[in-house]
Amino acid sequence: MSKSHMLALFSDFDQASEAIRDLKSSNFEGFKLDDVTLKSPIEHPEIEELLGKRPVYVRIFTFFGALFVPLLGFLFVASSQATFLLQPKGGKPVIPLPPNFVLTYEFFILGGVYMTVLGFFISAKLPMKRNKLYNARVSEDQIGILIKAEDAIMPAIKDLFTRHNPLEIMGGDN
Amino acid sequence: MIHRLLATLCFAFLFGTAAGAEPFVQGGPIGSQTPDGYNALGPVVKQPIEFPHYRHARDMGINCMYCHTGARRGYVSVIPRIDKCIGCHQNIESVRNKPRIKKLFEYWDKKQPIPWKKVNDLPDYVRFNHERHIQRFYFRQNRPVREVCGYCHGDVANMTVDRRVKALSMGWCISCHQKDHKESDTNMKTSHGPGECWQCHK
Amino acid sequence: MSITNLLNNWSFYRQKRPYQGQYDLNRQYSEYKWAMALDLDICTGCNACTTACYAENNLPVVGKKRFNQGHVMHWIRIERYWDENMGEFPEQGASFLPMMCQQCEEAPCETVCPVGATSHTNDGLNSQNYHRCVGSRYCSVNCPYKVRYFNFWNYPSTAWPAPLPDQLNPDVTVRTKGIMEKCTFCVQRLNEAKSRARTEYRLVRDGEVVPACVQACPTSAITFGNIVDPKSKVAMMWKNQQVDLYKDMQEKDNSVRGYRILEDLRPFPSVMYLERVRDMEA
Amino acid sequence: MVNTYEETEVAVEKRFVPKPLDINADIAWAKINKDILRSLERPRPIFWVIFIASFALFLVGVSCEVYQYQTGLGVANLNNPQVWGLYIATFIWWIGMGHSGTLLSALLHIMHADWRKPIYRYSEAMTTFTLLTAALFVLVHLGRIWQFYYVVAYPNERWTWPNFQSPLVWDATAIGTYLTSSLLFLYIGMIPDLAICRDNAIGIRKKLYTFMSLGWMGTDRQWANFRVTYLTLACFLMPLAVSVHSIVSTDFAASQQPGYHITSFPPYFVAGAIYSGLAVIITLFIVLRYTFRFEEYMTMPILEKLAKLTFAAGMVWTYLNLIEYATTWYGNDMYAKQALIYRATGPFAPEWWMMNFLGSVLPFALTFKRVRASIPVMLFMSIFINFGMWLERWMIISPTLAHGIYPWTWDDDQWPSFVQWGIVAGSFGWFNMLFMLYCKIFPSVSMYEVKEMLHERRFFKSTNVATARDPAINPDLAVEGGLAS
Repeated sequence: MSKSHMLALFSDFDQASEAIRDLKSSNFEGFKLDDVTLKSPIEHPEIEELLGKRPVYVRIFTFFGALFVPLLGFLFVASSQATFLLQPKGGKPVIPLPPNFVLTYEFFILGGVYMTVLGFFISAKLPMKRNKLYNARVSEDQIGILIKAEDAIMPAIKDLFTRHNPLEIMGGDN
Repeated sequence: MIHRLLATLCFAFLFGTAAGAEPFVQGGPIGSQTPDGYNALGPVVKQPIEFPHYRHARDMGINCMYCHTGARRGYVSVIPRIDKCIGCHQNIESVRNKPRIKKLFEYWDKKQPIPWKKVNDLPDYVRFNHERHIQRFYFRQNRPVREVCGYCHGDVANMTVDRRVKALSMGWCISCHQKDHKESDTNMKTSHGPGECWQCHK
Repeated sequence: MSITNLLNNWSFYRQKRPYQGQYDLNRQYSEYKWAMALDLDICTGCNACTTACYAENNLPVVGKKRFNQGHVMHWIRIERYWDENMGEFPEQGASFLPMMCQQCEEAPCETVCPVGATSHTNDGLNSQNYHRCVGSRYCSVNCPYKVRYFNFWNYPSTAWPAPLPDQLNPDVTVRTKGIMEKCTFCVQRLNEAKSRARTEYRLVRDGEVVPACVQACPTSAITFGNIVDPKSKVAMMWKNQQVDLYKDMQEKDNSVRGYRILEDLRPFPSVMYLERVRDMEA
Repeated sequence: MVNTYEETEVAVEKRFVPKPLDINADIAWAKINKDILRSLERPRPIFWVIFIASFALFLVGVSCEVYQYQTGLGVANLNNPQVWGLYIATFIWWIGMGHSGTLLSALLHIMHADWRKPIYRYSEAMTTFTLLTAALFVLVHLGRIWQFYYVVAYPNERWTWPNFQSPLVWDATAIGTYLTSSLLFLYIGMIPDLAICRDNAIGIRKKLYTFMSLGWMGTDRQWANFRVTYLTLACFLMPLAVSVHSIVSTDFAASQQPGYHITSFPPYFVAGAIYSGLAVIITLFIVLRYTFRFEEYMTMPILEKLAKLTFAAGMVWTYLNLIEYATTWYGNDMYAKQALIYRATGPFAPEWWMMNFLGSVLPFALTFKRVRASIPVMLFMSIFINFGMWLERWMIISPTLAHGIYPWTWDDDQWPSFVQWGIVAGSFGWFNMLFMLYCKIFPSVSMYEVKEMLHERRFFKSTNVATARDPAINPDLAVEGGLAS
């Protein structure tokens, strides 16, 4: 049983969400809701009601970045102060806490930001190769629904999409 | 996969920097040399006379400070004057006809100093105090002279023309200054070298 | 490993220095604390100290134009003040104040240097490391005495024409453009004396070593020495004048003349000045 | 009764000043793409005028810097008490300007203020480039620029580290953090737009955008991650921006110099930063609006909101300024009081009073709607305010250094030489050049967010507009409606 992809383009979000709702209620065999991807020019958080919540792991990275990087940063600053020979400065101890806390704070932001971005790339799987079923209109004003399903049910899905007046249907022929 | 690797690398870098905040120290085995004359040990210096250190220090067992007299009493260890060489060599007839000795006597006859070149040359803003090191490690701790001098100058007793063998970089100096050394062979008290800028930098 | 080093010696690294009585022979922390006492009553403002400093420390002579621009490099300068309401010129009442780096114990310049070019030595000197300096000039901003001098020009190329480089002191670096410099209490002399004394298993004797300005002063207005040694001349002067290294705004008898400049900012300078005595009724 | 959108518009237009049109809700999304992508291709000719003028200025700055590098800092006519001069003053000015980009972008994003959407992109770019410019000044003012890496903390063979106690090192850390973070913030927010550019570009630009958009396809998973990331970054950048300028202010507040050693400096600097930054956002708003034909996106209501925000920031700054004077005046610090009197009455008095006028009095003009509605007036206002804020930084640096604690070192007659002025001018060239290049290469108006804004407004209109526009609920409308009928 081989699987293939199909992309249907709709002129607006309401049409697309109707199509997805239809798809959801028609219970095809060998087809999971996870295989439906919405491609849109802007963000549509309301799609989560239909497709279910998709896991976002970015915050975990942020948490660990914001927790451990400042700790390591403090250790880094303090240990390098301790190795920089014995350099007493104008009435301050070799490891003074207020400046180190200032630097720790900067490390906190640094860790938070960097790990968030790293988490974003990992979690959103960027950079990725665009698959062939991508239409530039998706970045303009149209909504695409990309589904992955078994070849056997592909015509039925195509019929379903056709009922919702798509602008174009790509793929799903083989 | 590549993402996971990236994340690991980031953590490893941060932790590595924090944990091992100790810089690297240059230096390597004695005698290795690259074709261009440079390697980790410093350049090969072409001297007017290829002075055979091995003959004097190893074969004859002459103390370094017999010629480098400044080492125990001042900042500079001193390269000996030509009369020091002649003082011995005019009485050693057996090597009188060797080419290097002939060269030496040519300088002597012309009344010219030998234009030795500096091998262990520090930047102008650094002053290495030979006296303190010799006094402490040679006179107080009674270590063998080849060990004391050789710590920085390498195994000169096995060289012909001297070559720089240690990095002589600031980090290399400090790596030793931060270790605890015994104050003398009888006293068990230890202390480490000074860490102030003005001890070496002028 | 630096982290083990950090954890093992944590309390040592957290120790604020200088602490009360750090320079005390019994505490065995440091054998030397160089200090000065400068009697303004003896000072005649003859500028010999400045000249000696120029010769000893390779200071460039900048010329009139650059002096007016404020680019002068005198490590020790003679400040001249006129008394108010003291009449016309000859009777105007000039007083002089030789000003050099005060080698503060809690030096404001040290904490702000981004690269750590200036820091404290165990002898209580405020060290300035020329080749570490990047020239941010923050130390000069933070110095209340403004005794740090910045090399605004590339003096080595102009200040010493052809035969003059031969008279430069080889023990002192010739500073290039873009770095900060200041009085060092002639540290090259101090280091040599200390090394010599150490070889002979003793401490530096009082008067054995003095900076160039002290040596050149024709009236002996400046006294220099090690105040860790209670018998040294300078320590006795500090004691007699009731000036304590670790105190600011100390209570004193009316008869003493000793004070330190800008003591209330709490930099704890190592130079004590003795007030000038004026016959006000005359 | 008035309860439709169009009729309200008519009613408002009859007022004293015509109500300017906001972004048209019916603008087609494809047109947004077209309009903004057009800005990457063929801006108005003035673009080239600005670009070439900036480049010329930049060359002036470079030649001054080369001269100074060769000769020493003496040519800048800095001297012993006057060690910092215009370099540090302009450094603070540039670095302060950056903060408003972050404020506008991050804070307003957190607070869901949708009017930020057409203008936040270029503000963020402004932040990035002002930080780059500011970082240049740090280097320029160093005596030994070629040794600047001594300030960087990295394991090296000298076994030396920077002095972490120094506020300058905190500066370096904070600016480094801010620069990289705001660059990432800018880039992450730009990815969907880069995908649009990729889909429409050809040639070498296509390669660039393809590389930079990282294969963005606008899938729901990507969008979900994107939303979380962008919000998280915004949350980190807000406190960062505040911390950066506070740390810059500790360069002064942590020193002993009277006139620098003031506890209220951190909030004062932050307020001044936001103030001057908003003014420069207005300037760039007007320039971009004309140069790249963004009239439909950078609309007058947005300018008006910016002007109001500027006024608010200006008042905060004025208050903190007055508080600084008051605490200095009533405090017992003799030196600081003397320094304040010197600033107000000494040789720097004209600049000082001009600074107070431009910074505190001039913004009151912004309370007039007629001022806010006029583009040329706003252009001049924003430039004058920024000039006032630049004077403020100079007045912090120079008079204070000229009048320290120790009277013997007082120095009144220091005036920056042409080298200093040339480098300051060069920094403008450098910034404008980079900024104009950015706007030519990358979309300076966020396409996807404008679409989002329209989407939300359309949604709002279809559901809530009836109640929002109901005169029974909104009394303002009732009055205007009465006028209309």
